[in-house]
Amino acid sequence: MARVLLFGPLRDLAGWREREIEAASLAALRGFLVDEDADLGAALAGPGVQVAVDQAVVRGDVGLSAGSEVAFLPPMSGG
Amino acid sequence: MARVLLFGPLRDLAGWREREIEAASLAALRGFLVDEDADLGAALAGPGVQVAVDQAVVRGDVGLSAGSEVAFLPPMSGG
Amino acid sequence: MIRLAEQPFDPGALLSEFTRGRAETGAVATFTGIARAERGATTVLELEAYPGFTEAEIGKIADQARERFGLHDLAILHRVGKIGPGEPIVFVATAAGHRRAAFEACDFLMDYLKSKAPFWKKEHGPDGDRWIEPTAQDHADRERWS
Amino acid sequence: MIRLAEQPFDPGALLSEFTRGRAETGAVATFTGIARAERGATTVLELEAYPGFTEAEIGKIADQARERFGLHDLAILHRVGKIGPGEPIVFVATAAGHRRAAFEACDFLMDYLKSKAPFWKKEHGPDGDRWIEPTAQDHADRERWS
Repeated sequence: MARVLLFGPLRDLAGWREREIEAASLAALRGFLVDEDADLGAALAGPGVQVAVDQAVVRGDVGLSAGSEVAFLPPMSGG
Repeated sequence: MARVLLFGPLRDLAGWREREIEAASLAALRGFLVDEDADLGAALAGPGVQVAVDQAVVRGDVGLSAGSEVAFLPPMSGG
Repeated sequence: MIRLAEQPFDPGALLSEFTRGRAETGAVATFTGIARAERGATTVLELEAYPGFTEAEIGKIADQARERFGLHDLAILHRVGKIGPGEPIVFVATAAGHRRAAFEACDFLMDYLKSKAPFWKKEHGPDGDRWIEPTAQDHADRERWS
Repeated sequence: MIRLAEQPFDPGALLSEFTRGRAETGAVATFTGIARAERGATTVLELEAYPGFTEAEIGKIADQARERFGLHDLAILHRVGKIGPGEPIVFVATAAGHRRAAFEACDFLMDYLKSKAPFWKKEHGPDGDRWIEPTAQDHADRERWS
């Protein structure tokens, strides 16, 4: 089970902020989310959205293990 | 009697900081001081030394009245 | 010190602590950003961070600032959550031998914090809520350092 | 607020007071100058002002800064007398709508205070006393604004 976190406008779009989702890889997780909510799935793949796994930004696909934390980070606004 | 104030290095050179001196004009005051202490007199006329009468910087000669405050201001160092 | 704060804070208390006991630091610059009321247009600002990640990302820029400007020390405190008009949002302090370095480092850190730091910002105004992005000015300010 | 202080002061207390109750000010910048120990080279700094005249001259530059940078407010506190290593010498705070104006005004005021304000400065060091003048850097900093 990965712990999935959404930030900023993604959270409002999805209607949730944090969920536990079973997925062996980031690609599998994206697939699960796009099947469930096409709008959210598109937004997660949108321009400027970064993904952090265990608080480190990753590119492309990576494997997930039990207890991985996956955060979708929309463009940052600064403080 | 004018109240005469010296600041910064002028004070160290003269050995005093404040005195009451009888003088009808700034020129008369300078004359009195140069007669008394030629080194001080020269320093008061030195480059960058400004004179304030009643806290306003003046140029050239001005008349002094009883209770005038005359300050000799060597080049300012900033804080 | 790099920290997120859920509650209002007093920038003066942070400056007192930051200046105390410095004998070789000639210069301390600070910046405090305050939520503007905009004459009623914005009632509440809401700032979201990613705890842990946000401090770590700010820490990377702080390390750049230390090196680039030869800082003796720095402190950054950033509010998160709901912030009312007049409340401080961010405090940055920089300590250096001389004032040019302290000023420039503080300016540099603020330009980063305002344009690129991992925060998401929402305004709750009289006409509803909206997410806000850095302004063109924020980006232009940030570009000065590259 | 433009004031000379005979006694040590806490810059944080001044900042607390300065930031309190601001709803339209987005930005407060401060600078605190601290007497450096210079690893024992300077034991005590002595600053002389001309009370009344010094505040009035600083006030003229403060008015320039208000106008030039559109400041909402400013505060300047300057120590006089004997100042030990680690003690604050000067505190400047500027309040503006946005940060660029607050930073630039603070920087401008410090350049004036360090190079041209009516103070006379003496160092009491291990090798005796000496009067000091602004450095070439101080003059160069000041020239940036003309």
